[in-house]
Amino acid sequence: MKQHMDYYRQMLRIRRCEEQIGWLFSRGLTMGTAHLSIGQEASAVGVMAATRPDDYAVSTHRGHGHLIAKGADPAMMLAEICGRATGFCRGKGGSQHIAVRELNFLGTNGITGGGLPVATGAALYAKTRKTGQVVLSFFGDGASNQGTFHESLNMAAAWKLPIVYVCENNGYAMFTPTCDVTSVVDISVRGAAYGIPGVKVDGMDLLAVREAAQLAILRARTGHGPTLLEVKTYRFCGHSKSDNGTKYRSREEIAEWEKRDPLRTWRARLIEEGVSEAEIEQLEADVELEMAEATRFALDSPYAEYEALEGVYADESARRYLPGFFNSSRDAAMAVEVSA
Amino acid sequence: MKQHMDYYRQMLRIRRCEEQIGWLFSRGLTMGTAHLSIGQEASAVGVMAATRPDDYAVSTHRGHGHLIAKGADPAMMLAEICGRATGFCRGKGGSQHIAVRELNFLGTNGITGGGLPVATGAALYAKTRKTGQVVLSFFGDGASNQGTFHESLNMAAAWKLPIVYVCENNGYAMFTPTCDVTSVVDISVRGAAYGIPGVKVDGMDLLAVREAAQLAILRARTGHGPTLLEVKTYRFCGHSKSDNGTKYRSREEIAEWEKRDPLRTWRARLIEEGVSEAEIEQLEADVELEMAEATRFALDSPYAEYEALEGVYADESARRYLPGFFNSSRDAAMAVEVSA
Amino acid sequence: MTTLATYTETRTVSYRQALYEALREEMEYDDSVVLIGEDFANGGAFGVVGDLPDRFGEERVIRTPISENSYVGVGVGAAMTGLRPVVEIMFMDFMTLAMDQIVNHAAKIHYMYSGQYNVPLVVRTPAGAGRGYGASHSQSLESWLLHVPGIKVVAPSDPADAKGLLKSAIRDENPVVFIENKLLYPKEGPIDDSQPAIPLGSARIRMEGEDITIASYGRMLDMSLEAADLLAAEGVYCEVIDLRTLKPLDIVTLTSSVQHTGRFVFVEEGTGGVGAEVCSQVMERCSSYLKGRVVRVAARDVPIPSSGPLEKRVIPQVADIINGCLDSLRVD
Amino acid sequence: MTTLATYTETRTVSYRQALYEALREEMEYDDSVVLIGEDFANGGAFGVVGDLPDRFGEERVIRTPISENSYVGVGVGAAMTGLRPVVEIMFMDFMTLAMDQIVNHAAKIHYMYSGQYNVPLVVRTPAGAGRGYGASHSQSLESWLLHVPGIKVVAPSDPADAKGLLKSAIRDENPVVFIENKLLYPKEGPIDDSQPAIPLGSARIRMEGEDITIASYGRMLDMSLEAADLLAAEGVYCEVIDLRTLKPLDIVTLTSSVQHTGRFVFVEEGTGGVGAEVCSQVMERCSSYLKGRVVRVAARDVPIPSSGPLEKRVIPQVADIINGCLDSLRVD
Ligand SMILES: Cc1ncc(C[n+]2csc(CCOP(=O)(O)OP(=O)(O)O)c2C)c(N)n1
Ligand SMILES: Cc1ncc(C[n+]2csc(CCOP(=O)(O)OP(=O)(O)O)c2C)c(N)n1
Ligand SMILES: [Mg+2]
Ligand SMILES: [Mg+2]
Repeated sequence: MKQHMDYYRQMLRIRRCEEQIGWLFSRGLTMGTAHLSIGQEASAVGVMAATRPDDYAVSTHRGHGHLIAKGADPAMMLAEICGRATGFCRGKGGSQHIAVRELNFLGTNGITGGGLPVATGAALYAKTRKTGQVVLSFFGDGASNQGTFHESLNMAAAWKLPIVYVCENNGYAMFTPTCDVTSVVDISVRGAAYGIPGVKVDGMDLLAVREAAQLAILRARTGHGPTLLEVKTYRFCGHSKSDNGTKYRSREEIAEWEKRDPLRTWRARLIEEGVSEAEIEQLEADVELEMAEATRFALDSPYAEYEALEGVYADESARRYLPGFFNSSRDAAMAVEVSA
Repeated sequence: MKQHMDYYRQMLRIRRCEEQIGWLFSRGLTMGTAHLSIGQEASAVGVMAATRPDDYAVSTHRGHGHLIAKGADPAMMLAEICGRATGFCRGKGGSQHIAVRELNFLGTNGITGGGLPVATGAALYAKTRKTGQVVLSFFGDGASNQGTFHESLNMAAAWKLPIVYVCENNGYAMFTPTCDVTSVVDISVRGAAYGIPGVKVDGMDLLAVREAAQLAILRARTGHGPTLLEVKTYRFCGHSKSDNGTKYRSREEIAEWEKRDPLRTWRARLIEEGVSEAEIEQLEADVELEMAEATRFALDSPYAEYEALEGVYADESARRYLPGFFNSSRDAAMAVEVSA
Repeated sequence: MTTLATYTETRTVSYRQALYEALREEMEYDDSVVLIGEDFANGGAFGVVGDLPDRFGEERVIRTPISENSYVGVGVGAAMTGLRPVVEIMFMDFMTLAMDQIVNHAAKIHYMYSGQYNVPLVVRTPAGAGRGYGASHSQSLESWLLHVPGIKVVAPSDPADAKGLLKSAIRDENPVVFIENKLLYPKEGPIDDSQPAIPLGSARIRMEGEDITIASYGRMLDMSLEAADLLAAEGVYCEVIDLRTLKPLDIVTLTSSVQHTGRFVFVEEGTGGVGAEVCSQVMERCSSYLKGRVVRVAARDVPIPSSGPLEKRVIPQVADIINGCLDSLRVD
Repeated sequence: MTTLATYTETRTVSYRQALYEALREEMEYDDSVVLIGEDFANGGAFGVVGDLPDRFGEERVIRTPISENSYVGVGVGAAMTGLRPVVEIMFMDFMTLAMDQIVNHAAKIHYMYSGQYNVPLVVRTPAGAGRGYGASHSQSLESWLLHVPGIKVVAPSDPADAKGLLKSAIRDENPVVFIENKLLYPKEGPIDDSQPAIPLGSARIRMEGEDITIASYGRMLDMSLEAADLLAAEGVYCEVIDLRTLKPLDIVTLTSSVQHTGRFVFVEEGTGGVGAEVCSQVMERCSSYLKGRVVRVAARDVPIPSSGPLEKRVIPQVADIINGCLDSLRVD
């Protein structure tokens, strides 16, 4: 029960946080644009529910939900989106470029399909170093037409890497219905091209998502290689803040999906499971407050400014730079000395 | 029978011509390297036997067979490979960059996987302009791991383009066994990822290749879209002239495949079909002579030299350059005048 | 298909509208002109294609999946065989994905196949910062293209040039990368419909002056003019040249100006690579006329941050241009 | 694993062998160093990796499918999480396919994620013409990389530098593109095993002289030295500088030489983009010392033809360097 309440809290935190982003955007307080995942919360929360905290995640342009589900502080996320010095990347990143190192969150990513190779590389690390970690590589149906999808899945399958490719299929890539430019209806069938399981799951059903993710992660963690997990979902909002999402989708279609709003469904389920309305309302009030405070934190934070030109290159002093450079046996001896 | 003799002639022309290339290379008379297709002749000839002369072809780094099967003059091809002014591209191209416009041969291509998008574009042209042409896009098993494979097949399938993707699977990409870095054994299964037929055929059997190609081309020509045709074949030679092909393949494996040499098999078949040994020997002597003469032509030809810096940009005078530039209706009126 | 409105001789249109008109008119004029790109529904990401999808149908306005390298390659193949594709890359940053088809295919095919094929392809793409999109959506990568033999590069700074140059680019027999600037889309300006073609490769003197030659293009052109105005108020008169085409470069216009002024400042939104080439060419030809150092005003060599106050320190501002001009006046 | 042979103080090894030794020693020194690339069996396309696949096994020498963009991206992800990948792109021409992962990922990650991740990645790639491979296998595209904030670019011209710089590149915390030149692989030269590290970013004066400063790198360095020898016989003494690292540029060594000689010639195998940047920086800093025009000797702006006699007219030859030097001596 506590777990189920927690899932509700997580989904609600994503929803409310993104509503704050919408509000901030409409006031001109965000930097750049922002891509909300309203409607897709059960995917982020369901998948993350199946992971270990040290598992890696690589996200997309639509990554706020993944960030929050992985444990990122919404206040620092909002600060980042508003370009403030207290943001995860001190305002250098912006919505599409947020990483959180202590959560092993390797970044939202502005290049459609750009994250898949990076995620695959993290999985290569985990396998080579036998760390037991699994990588979650999120991407959209649109990204599944990018060459990187093909190249990455092929490598991960050939090398049996510990990774789950999570395709959040919301039916549209920007303004383009997936079916218009994609040769298959279910992205999951593409698993066959790599000899890996392709699994399709209802993305409005959190438990179904979690279960499918658990299986895929188990497979990955036990050395059986990647899975292509397709989560069928829908964004209730527009593609980005400059689109209201109604020019290329009918209101009926949107309404039809909204009936299956994962938050509403889950709330009803909690009531059925015996949680009191009061408890839920309390949780909702808590989340409301949290997000109001997160927004205030972001808006009260200063802008970074002078560090604009700093930090292009990593500081070399961090690395041991040894003399006697040419002969590695000598180097090795010195390395021992240094560390002794 | 005449047709069957002709297939033999074509395969033999490819084989003998490439042997000439090998000889020229060993004497330092070619430019750059060259990738021979010895062993793969039934693929080139079998596929081309199913085409119309005006169909387009796009080839790879291993394209001499495709060129000859499509009707290219071996003499001009050898001249090109030797960097002479009488070559198809006046020595500018070299083995990996040979196009023959009058044959609708859109080029051999030095970028693994680089030809697939170009071929797909030609198919877009054929479809848009309803020309009835089909495009043959050749590539190797190694290329099937490139992003362009995925992107191109997806587009062609979504747009139902008249194109056949011919994967010549010779079991190796350079020094790497296909199975080591490719997640599936049969490339043809990847058709499923695009909702198109994936067909596998024995590339040592010319008639089987022709038949499979015929079906795929029919499908393309009648508006049913692309096919992924996998031709299982083998190169008896090394990857390129700087490789003898035995360091990463066992001699037994090579010998096993050589037993199925398409030329030997086909010759035996002709005899079975009642062609006399004398007739065949005559044909063989003809081909021998043709290639000797082609080689002589190449070696007797001058090098291009002064045109090195010419021809970077297409000559603008070729295009109508109209005044009254801004208003297209005015332009259109003038265009009529001009053409009248 | 409805006919185009009859234009009065001079109209005021936006940069976006000018591009739209060029596309529309060329598509009406020549039915081998087709558009290829992502998300053309809804008017396209920056609204340039407007109603062209409805007007010309899906045979002429071809919506692609997100596959930049291959759909540029589709443009190449279609151009070789008989279409005149105008391919759109939604942000110039994504051109990184398509460099193989642009550089190893589009640019080389005419030469490498010894003139057998032309590649009349236009790749349109919006570049530039200023909207807080961050490092992957704000770059100006055109300097790379100057070192790619076989392509042409165009970057208009106002509506009239946008229209005239896009039409020329579409009619060109060679691959052209046509760079639009995101912040310029709403910019308005006069268009004279009786104006003749704007040939690729011709720069334009936008302001005359005798003290310093400033050359620029794209969004930085207006900022250069602004700087020139401010300097004029202080008695320093700049000649401001809009390159318009980056490749081929109109070096004649540049050198004759520099021979007159003796000083040269180049302003660009990228990290200095276009300036490096232009300044080198100027110095190779005008070394004896130069009275001071040649100056590049460019973005700092830093990825482009999202936050506005940070971005401002990376991308050139009017003050930087003025400083650059003062620098060029300095005697060592 | 057998230990390395005990070296005498100075040995003669090839450029290829030097690279091999750098890889091997770094792999022995630090087990997070891994190789990623195509066709490492058979010693690799140019024989550099030799027996490393057998020596270190497939966990450390990772053979990839032909998927340039994504396997470079795999290197990026592995570098972020804890490996130190050395990724090979078989020909620099194929870097066009991997520009997104190099430019939008490797180069930006440290800055854009505000220092949370380092990307200690090396991308090794052979560049250059001279073998008749034609337009898609002969390019020198390094000029693009000079305008990519966040990466370093190295291009050694002899075995000692190849070894010392590759080791430094592998130990660097930043992404480094390491450019080898195809024709240099068999080149022999002395290596002094007691030599200290060669830090990235330091040029080297290879010949002293007072009349002209010639700067170059890679294969053109030897040709520059040859030209300098021929000029010396005529009484013109050149100072020849090997850049070794193109980014960061050792501008101090360049400017102090130019302040001494007053003349500058830059020689490169590409179409002039590296020279554009270097010459611009030199002129920005030394305009008052320059006694003549600054000269770029570079490939003609033409795709590289396959045929030898054609290629020679496109790629700089010793005679072109001499002409460039004479040009720089000319007084306008
Ligand atoms: C390489 C690249 N091409 C295009 C874009 C522009 N773009 C941003 S998001 C998007 C649609 C992505 O669709 P999908 O992968 O389905 O994800 P969704 O937005 O539906 O979550 C596009 C085309 C981009 N950011 N990167
Ligand atoms: C983009 C690119 N990567 C690598 C190479 C080097 N290369 C040339 S051919 C080849 C192997 C291609 O294998 P496959 O597609 O199976 O064709 P095959 O050689 O077997 O005919 C490789 C790796 C290249 N030419 N282009
Ligand atoms: Mg989507
Ligand atoms: Mg093969």
